Amino acid sequence: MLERRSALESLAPPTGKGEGRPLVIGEVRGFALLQAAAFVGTVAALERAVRSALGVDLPKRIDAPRRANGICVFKTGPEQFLLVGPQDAQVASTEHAGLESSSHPAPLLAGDARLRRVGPEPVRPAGATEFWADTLREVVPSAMGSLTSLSHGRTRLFLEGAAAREVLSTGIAVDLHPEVFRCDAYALTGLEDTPVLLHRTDSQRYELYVLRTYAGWVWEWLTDAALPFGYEVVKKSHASLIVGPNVRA
Amino acid sequence: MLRYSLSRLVRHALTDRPWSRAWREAKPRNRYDVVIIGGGGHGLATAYYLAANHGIRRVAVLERSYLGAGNVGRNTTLVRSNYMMNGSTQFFEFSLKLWEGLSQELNFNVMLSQRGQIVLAHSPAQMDGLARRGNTMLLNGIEAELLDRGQVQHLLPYLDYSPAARFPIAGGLLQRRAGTVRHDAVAWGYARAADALGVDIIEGCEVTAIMHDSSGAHGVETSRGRILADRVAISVAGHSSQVAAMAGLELPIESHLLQAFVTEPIKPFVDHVISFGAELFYISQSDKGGLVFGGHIDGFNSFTQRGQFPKVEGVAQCALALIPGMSRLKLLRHWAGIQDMTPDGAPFICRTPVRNLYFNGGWCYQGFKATPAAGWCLADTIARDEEHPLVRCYGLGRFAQGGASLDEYGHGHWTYRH
Amino acid sequence: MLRIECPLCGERPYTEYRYGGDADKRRPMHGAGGIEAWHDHLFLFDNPKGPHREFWQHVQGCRQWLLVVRDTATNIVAEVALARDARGMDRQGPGER
Amino acid sequence: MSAGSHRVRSGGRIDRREPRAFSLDGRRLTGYRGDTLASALLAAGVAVVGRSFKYHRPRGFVTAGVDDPNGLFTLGTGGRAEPNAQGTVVQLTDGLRAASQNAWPSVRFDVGAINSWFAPVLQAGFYYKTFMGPTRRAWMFYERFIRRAAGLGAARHDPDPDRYETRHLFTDVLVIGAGPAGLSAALVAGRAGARVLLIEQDGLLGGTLLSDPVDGQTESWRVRLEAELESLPDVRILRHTTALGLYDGNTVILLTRRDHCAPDPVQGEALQIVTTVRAKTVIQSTGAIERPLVFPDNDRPGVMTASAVRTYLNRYAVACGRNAVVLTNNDSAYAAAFDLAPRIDRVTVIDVRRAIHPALATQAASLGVEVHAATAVTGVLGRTRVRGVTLTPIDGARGRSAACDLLCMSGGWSPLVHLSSHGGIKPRYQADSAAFVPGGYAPGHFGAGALTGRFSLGEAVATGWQAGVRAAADCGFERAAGEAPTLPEGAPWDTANHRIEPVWTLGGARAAKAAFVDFQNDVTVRDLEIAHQEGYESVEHLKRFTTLGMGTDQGKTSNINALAIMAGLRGIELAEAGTTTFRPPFVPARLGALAGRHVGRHFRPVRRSPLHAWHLGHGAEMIEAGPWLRPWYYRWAGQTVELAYLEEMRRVREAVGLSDVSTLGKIDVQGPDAAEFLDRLYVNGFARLPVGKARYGVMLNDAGTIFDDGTTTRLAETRYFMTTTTAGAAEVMSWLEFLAQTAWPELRVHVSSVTDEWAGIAVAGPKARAVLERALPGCDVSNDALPHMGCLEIEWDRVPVRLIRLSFSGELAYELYVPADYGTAFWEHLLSSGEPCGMRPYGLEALASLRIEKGHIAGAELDPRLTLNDLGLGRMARPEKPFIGRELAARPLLNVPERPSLVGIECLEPGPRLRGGAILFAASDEMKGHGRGYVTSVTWSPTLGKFIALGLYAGGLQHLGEEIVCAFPLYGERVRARITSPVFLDPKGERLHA
Repeated sequence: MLERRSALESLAPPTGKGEGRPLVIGEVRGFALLQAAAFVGTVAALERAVRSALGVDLPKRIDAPRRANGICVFKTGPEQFLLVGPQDAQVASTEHAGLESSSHPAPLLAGDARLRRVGPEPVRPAGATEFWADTLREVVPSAMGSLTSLSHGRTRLFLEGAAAREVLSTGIAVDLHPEVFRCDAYALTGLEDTPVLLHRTDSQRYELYVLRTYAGWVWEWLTDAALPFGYEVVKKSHASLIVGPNVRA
Repeated sequence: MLRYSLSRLVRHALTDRPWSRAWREAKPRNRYDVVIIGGGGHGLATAYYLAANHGIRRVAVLERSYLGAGNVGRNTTLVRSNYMMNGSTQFFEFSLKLWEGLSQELNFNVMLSQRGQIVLAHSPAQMDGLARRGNTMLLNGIEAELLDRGQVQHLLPYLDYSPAARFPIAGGLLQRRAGTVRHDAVAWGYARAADALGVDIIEGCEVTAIMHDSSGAHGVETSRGRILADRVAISVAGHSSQVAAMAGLELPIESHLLQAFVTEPIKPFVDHVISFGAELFYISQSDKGGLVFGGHIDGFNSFTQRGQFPKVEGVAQCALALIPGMSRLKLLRHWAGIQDMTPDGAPFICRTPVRNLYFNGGWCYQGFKATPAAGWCLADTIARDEEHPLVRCYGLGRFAQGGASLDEYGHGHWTYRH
Repeated sequence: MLRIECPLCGERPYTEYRYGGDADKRRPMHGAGGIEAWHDHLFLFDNPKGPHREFWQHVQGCRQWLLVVRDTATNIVAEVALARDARGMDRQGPGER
Repeated sequence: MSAGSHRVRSGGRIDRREPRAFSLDGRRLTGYRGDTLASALLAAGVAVVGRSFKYHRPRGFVTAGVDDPNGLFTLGTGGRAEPNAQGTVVQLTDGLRAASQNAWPSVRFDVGAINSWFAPVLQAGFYYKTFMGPTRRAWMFYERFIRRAAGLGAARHDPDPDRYETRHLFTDVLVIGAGPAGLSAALVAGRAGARVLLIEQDGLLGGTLLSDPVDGQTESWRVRLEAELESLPDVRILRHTTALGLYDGNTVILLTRRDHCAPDPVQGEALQIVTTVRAKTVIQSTGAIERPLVFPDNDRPGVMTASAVRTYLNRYAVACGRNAVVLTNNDSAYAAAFDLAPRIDRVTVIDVRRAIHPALATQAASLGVEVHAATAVTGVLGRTRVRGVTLTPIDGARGRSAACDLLCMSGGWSPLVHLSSHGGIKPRYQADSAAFVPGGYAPGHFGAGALTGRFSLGEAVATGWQAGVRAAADCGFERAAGEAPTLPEGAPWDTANHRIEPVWTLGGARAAKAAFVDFQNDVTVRDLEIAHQEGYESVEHLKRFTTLGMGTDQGKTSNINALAIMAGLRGIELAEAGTTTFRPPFVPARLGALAGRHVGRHFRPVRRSPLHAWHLGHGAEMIEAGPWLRPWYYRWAGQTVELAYLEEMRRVREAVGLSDVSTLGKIDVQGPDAAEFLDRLYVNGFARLPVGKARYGVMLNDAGTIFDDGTTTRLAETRYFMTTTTAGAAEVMSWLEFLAQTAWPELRVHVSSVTDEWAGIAVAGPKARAVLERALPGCDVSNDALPHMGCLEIEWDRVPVRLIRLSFSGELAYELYVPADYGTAFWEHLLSSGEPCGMRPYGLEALASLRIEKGHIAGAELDPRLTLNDLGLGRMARPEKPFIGRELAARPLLNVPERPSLVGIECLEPGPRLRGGAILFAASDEMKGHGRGYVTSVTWSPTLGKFIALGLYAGGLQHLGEEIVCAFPLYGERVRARITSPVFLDPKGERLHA
């Protein structure tokens, strides 16, 4: 199988374990992102579909995500949602195999078993490989809304430690006072001209979803901002992550 | 008019003899041949050329505030003629030629400093763009030189040529005759010279209505009473829409804010006018020693004359991207002017659908450098009731016909992108 | 600094938004209107010194286009709505301009 | 007091146990921790610290704060040298190196002082009246000398090693200024539970209280409040922090300064921090500054404001003289007189008022201070230092001289109305305190303390308390805050308006030439008179004509005096004259601080393709392309771009190459109405595009001119995959959203940017199919299965791949899109599969040149000044199908046949080359004017063996085959060329259909 590479691979080698540092910075890997959007009149239908397929509700406002069954849902537009869930590797293989056989009628192409023809209009268009995302695809017809995989399009960073808030305030024009931007709050905002989703996952821990092609720049920028506080880069291979303060893993 | 000269200056200094007013404090009369709304650089220049070129001396310039309160006293004082679109090339070169004799013409030192302007390019494509501009200039009799990176470095060794430069300098286009002019002196010089020819300059006189009917414009109502006029000209860039609306006209103009900046005075530091190419940014040093610079408009319609701080930061960042050594210098003041923006970045000097009503506006970033030519051409247009050949391209109706042929930088039809 | 309250994301500095210009003139129906209608829509501006209806897009947030009523003399924002919901903020009824 | 030292033995807020060694112009001096550079110099007896701007008159410190016009120094050396640093605000640090400015060879003996001989000629506006001859370019000659003479400090071009930071803060209540009013306000708001941000320009809290004796009665109050404020959890205090300006949306910009050279940039420490504060409410307790009086030779070193002298005495333990005259028109200066009296030899008060309050007289008598009422100082003796004054009774009797070595003056107090003025509120003249005060406050703003034109301590505390209560309540905090802290009984001079009797000039017209109004810019009363004579009398004209208030101090001490003097000349009330507009920043702010960390590589964000690291590791020379960094060329093909791109092109034409096209904008268009949406958007139709097919499309803007182009593929009935140009991607995305959300909300369509999701790789060349057959064995990529403009969605090794056959180069070519994380691995997979075919990567230069050979338009031709017809694409539009821009594209001047339109140009000469930006003429034309067109894109064509170009030419292909001239007068070149079809290569498209 082809190797997945992070946008930060060449930029962010881990430097330590980060214990006791005022600031730990790193990248969260091993998650999948799916954008689900309804049309003006089909939000309720999409909500039902998401609930039936994944057992999670859609948030009503852009303030705190909803989560269940390992899926975390952010609202990102009036009828648009971002679903964060695990990557395939973390899903039981039997389940996955079961799904493959039942929902991928497209014939394998001759020659190489690794090659499979998909599209133009089979159940599963290319672009997502996640089991849970496929589950959703089956119940969201195009008249109800659209699904777009963004698993590769966002890089997920975290900052953790006493200095995290101060570092973020150098680039983010959102009030991060702990009473205002409470645990599990998130905001769609800008970090120095680049759009980000900022999520406070714990009292001193923040995650940033940044556009992949800007991730390197954001990384350089954040670590530069962190310089006066001292920081360590740590490696989190995959996300234990869909956790929030109220559902600690 | 009392002639200014060194000997006069010395005589006054030695004898304490009082100077006379630079222009009279005129009271509005009932009727004029021409009333010009707006006592900025353009309005005053128009009045001067009406009197000087056409012998039309029964002219009033009406200024709501103090003379030169608008953009003539708020700009970054640059003059140049590096235009490439057919029409603008000729017009702005004509203006630069007028600048070159203006101090003598007005007997007022406007301090034209032809120190040269370098427009920088940061990519091969931008170099091609500068080449087209420079070639066009040369083919129209305007000097221009295309510089490669090494030549720019030789001329301006203090720019950022380091590997850390985010947008490395590829080269530049030099116009040696471009430079700066002391902005306030332009308003005062034209006012004094026009006044000497009999023009009434009336400050503190706000126009509240333009008297007009189907036969055309007949005068104005003002805060100081009704003034009749055979011809009325609007020259109020920044507030063009408001004044034109008094004659029932809707214009292809939106008002935007442009900020300008000056540092503390320092000894000579930048000897040219330099324009960054990665973003809109331009800088020169005033004779007093302050570095004067500016950038893009704030970006949304505004009449507040108060700039937004992110633009201040952005402009400071451009300054340092261009000249890293400016980091230690201190910003002394920043201010803003209201600027007419148009769908092609080019101005209007023309008759209007209302007879005997003439319009000058829509200057975007280039009103100051156009001052002499705008005054000259508007005066001519008023006097002959027909557009001067140099401004035939600057009509109000051009967007219904085609448009875009004056768009110097290809920004498209959005006023706020020019 | 000008701040605009996004109906979905809350108050943010204007730098998170993209300005979309005058929203006063109703856009002619797609495929309808001739040169004159489109010319007036695209090239003529009321350009008021006062309340101005204008578009802004929250590009660094929810990417929604907003219809904002802002006083150009004071920069005070009186109203903000999602542009698609903004019919009630129309100064004129449909098709009058 | 030791010899040569003006330091008082005890008292002050300096720490005598911590000496600080510093130098001025190489002279080694010592001060103490807690000193400013100014107080340390005064303590050392340094009187002359600078030379004035125009006349080079010797000058000393006038004030003890940010308003000082004279004491400017260059601090530090090399890259950390800072010109024009204000000695009164520079904290003394060990090893500080200061140099005086604008003087040669030294400030004590300055050759430039010769200017003062010509002072009468160098009057206001003299340069407008002369330097106009003998030639038209005469000014260019004189200007050199003027420029060298002007300017204050000299700046260096070296990069700045220091680091700066910017940040955002939010608060309920922002209190600006921690004097008695600000401390009270912050305390009550903090007690009420509000989030409070208290900022203070000084390193210590207390404002004017810091100028009281440290053993005085106010000190315990100050200390108690500071302690309680520190204890409140939601009160944040920023010291050394100045409010630079007030902006829209209750935004206040703060500048926090650290000591010169102290922070270590390598450790990431910032020298200065700019903070953007969003405050729900703002309490302006900015205080007031003391005005000098205007009288002949009032600029001599040793003439200082009374409050400054008191500050130097009580705070810094420096006695600025032994024999002081205190000149005043109000009560406040008595504070200085009374504090000085016990510490120096002699104090005399010269009060211009006729009546002196008995309490003052009594205290003066008890302290042995002589008071002369109804008397003025009308002259100063001494040049580099005050030696005496001329005292003249107000009623006109003859004057007499009196010896002194210090003259303290007080012309009253000017509230610092800057912040409210920044918000557009004009100051209002309050006659009874002879002060301009804020003309009002914006909603959520409150004034307190001396800013309100009420100067007593009691009122400061009361108004501060009140403002704090109201501000907290505005934010929803109404918790009872206890009692207002009470202050000790006020001193007799501590009155609300100081019983001021304003007087704007002393000494009469006779001596106006040396009565300075603006010290830094050398503006005298005489200059104001000239301005008045010539009619430059409105406040703005006055400022601009005389340069009054335009110095680094921005006229803090001079504006009101000048306005009052001008009002007097004009015979109008000061209230009627008004003030000039106060502009931010309140104090000069380093550009470095304003730029923050956006310098060097961090100037603007960088966008990197998923393949970026691979390119760097494999010899790519990168080039900036908007925000992106893209491979320009690869070193495998040559060491310079000129060599490499040709080699890369050859590889594509003869074998196969691959190139990173990840930067293209990619948009996922989905929904039942996606087809209709695209049909409206593009000039050409997309509704009937079959599933599995791609089509090239062009978009116009509303004005009917070119907007963007790209290829859009139909993946399903209701789903399209759109690509845009790299440069236009963001704009197109916003435009699509605009249309979907505002113009056509009835369409059920979603657009989402997937630019970041997919890596894009182009494989081009005659052997491209062979490469794919090897890379994707089993995938049928034959002409039948995947014809030109066909699309396959496949999975390779469980990685989804979008395989679209399309060609920018004109060769048989494919674009492959894979999820970005897989981009590098898939690129490597392709490369290794292509190795036997000789496949190598090619960069942007080759990409751009290949497309020129094929006549494909790109950046230089995608110009909103051009139309569809101009680019020869008119046939793409079907007039019966409405599309964006259709109506205005029909405007008459956009459709005249002689418009310049796209042509190919081939060079007819063997030696010279074609160049981008050349102007085109017909062979018979005179070479002048704007020509018939211009060259947009040029390349050497290795295929054709000559220079070829694309360009716009009047009449376009009507002139096919005609000879033209490409003029490039910048290099003195005229090159013969011929108009050809823009498609130089394979016009029938046999290669790409191969």
